[in-house]
Amino acid sequence: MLIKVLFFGVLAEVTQTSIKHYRDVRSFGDLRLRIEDDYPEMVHYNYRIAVNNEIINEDPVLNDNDEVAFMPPFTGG
Amino acid sequence: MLIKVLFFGVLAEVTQTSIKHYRDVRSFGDLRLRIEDDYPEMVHYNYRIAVNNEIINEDPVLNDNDEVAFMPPFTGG
Amino acid sequence: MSENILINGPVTHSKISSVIKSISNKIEAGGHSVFIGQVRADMVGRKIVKAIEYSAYENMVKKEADKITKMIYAEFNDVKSINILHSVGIVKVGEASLFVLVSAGHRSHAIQACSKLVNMIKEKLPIWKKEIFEDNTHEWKQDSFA
Amino acid sequence: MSENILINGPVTHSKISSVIKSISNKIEAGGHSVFIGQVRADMVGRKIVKAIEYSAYENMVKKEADKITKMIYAEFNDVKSINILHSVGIVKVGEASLFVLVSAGHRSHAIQACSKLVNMIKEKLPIWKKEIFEDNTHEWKQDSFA
Repeated sequence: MLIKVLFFGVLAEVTQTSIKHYRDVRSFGDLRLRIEDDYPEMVHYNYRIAVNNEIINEDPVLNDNDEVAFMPPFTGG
Repeated sequence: MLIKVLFFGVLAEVTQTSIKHYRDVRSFGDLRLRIEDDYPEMVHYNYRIAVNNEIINEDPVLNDNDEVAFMPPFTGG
Repeated sequence: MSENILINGPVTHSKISSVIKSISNKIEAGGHSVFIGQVRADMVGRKIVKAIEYSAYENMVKKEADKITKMIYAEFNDVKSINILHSVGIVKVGEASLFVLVSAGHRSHAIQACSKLVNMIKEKLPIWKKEIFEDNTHEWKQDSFA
Repeated sequence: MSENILINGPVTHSKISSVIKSISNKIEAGGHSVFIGQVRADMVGRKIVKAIEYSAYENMVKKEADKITKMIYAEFNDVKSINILHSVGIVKVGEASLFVLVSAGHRSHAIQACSKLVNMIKEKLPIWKKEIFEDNTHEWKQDSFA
């Protein structure tokens, strides 16, 4: 699967990027491991996942071309 | 005692006046009787009394030159 | 707060704007809660309200407004400033008759204090409204004492 | 509400004024409750905040804002209209980053609905703030999940 990954808030600073594409992703677990491999600091942060703009509380089932967002706690207002 | 009487809201309409002076007032009870004599409709209305800008919940003790306000329920805002 | 809160006629947009412009000077404030009361095109029986005429016991309004703002400052020590404007005289449908602004360090205090203040204004200020209908008859609002 | 609530830079006084001007068209509304969130000159340790930089997941903000406004309309059937503006990008101390206006038939509904909406905006909208200090260092606000 091709997965578009978005990083927000402090995570965009940790990864030094806000958008990154991962190819041949097998599952969300696989995606997370590859991200943590690329950015080991990620494990220290608290975040939620949204897939295609919807928050998913368990490990999501991914489909080709999904957009997966890594979101620290919201601090708007 | 000389007492300055103010009528507000619907009471100013009932009495057709907003300020009236009463001379030789002996007590609040005396004042009220004289007002009800002048404006018999007053007895049908619900009101509170303020003496010199302070609400008084019992029959007030009046002094010469006091300002006594007859106030229907407040409906500001 | 020693200035008079009563103004003749409606609380206009330009008055509201000029008060709201002043909030940027309050750099220690994080939240501003505003309430605007407006004359509604109410139906009373078969009649439609076209305006409200407000009258007030002006000296007592000043005294009571002073008391209630002091109570709010005492209860909410995070509140930085309070502004109140209330109309006397004619206010037409769609025009504002009440403007309240409470600025505080934190949002929850601004919101709670403003809500409480609006209720106290309605309960404590000696102000009366007369509804004027489209056929030019009128009726005094007859709320009972709280 | 299909329009975007996000605007670049501060929510200016002229934007606020133009929204507030529109309330007089709502003749069935009796109360308008407004909340304005402003950047505060906070001390964080020994540093003083001079600005906040907001970033947002824009598509999701639209979707979530739509959901929460629908929830407010469903819970408060007296609410007539809702306006929300939120900054992205740099907002300096004393400038506003959030504007919320809820108009309702009656004051208590306007006030309750606005208060609830402000809380939902903070909880539900994917927006992040970075505090920028006077020495140009910065720090991400680290609230935890509600």
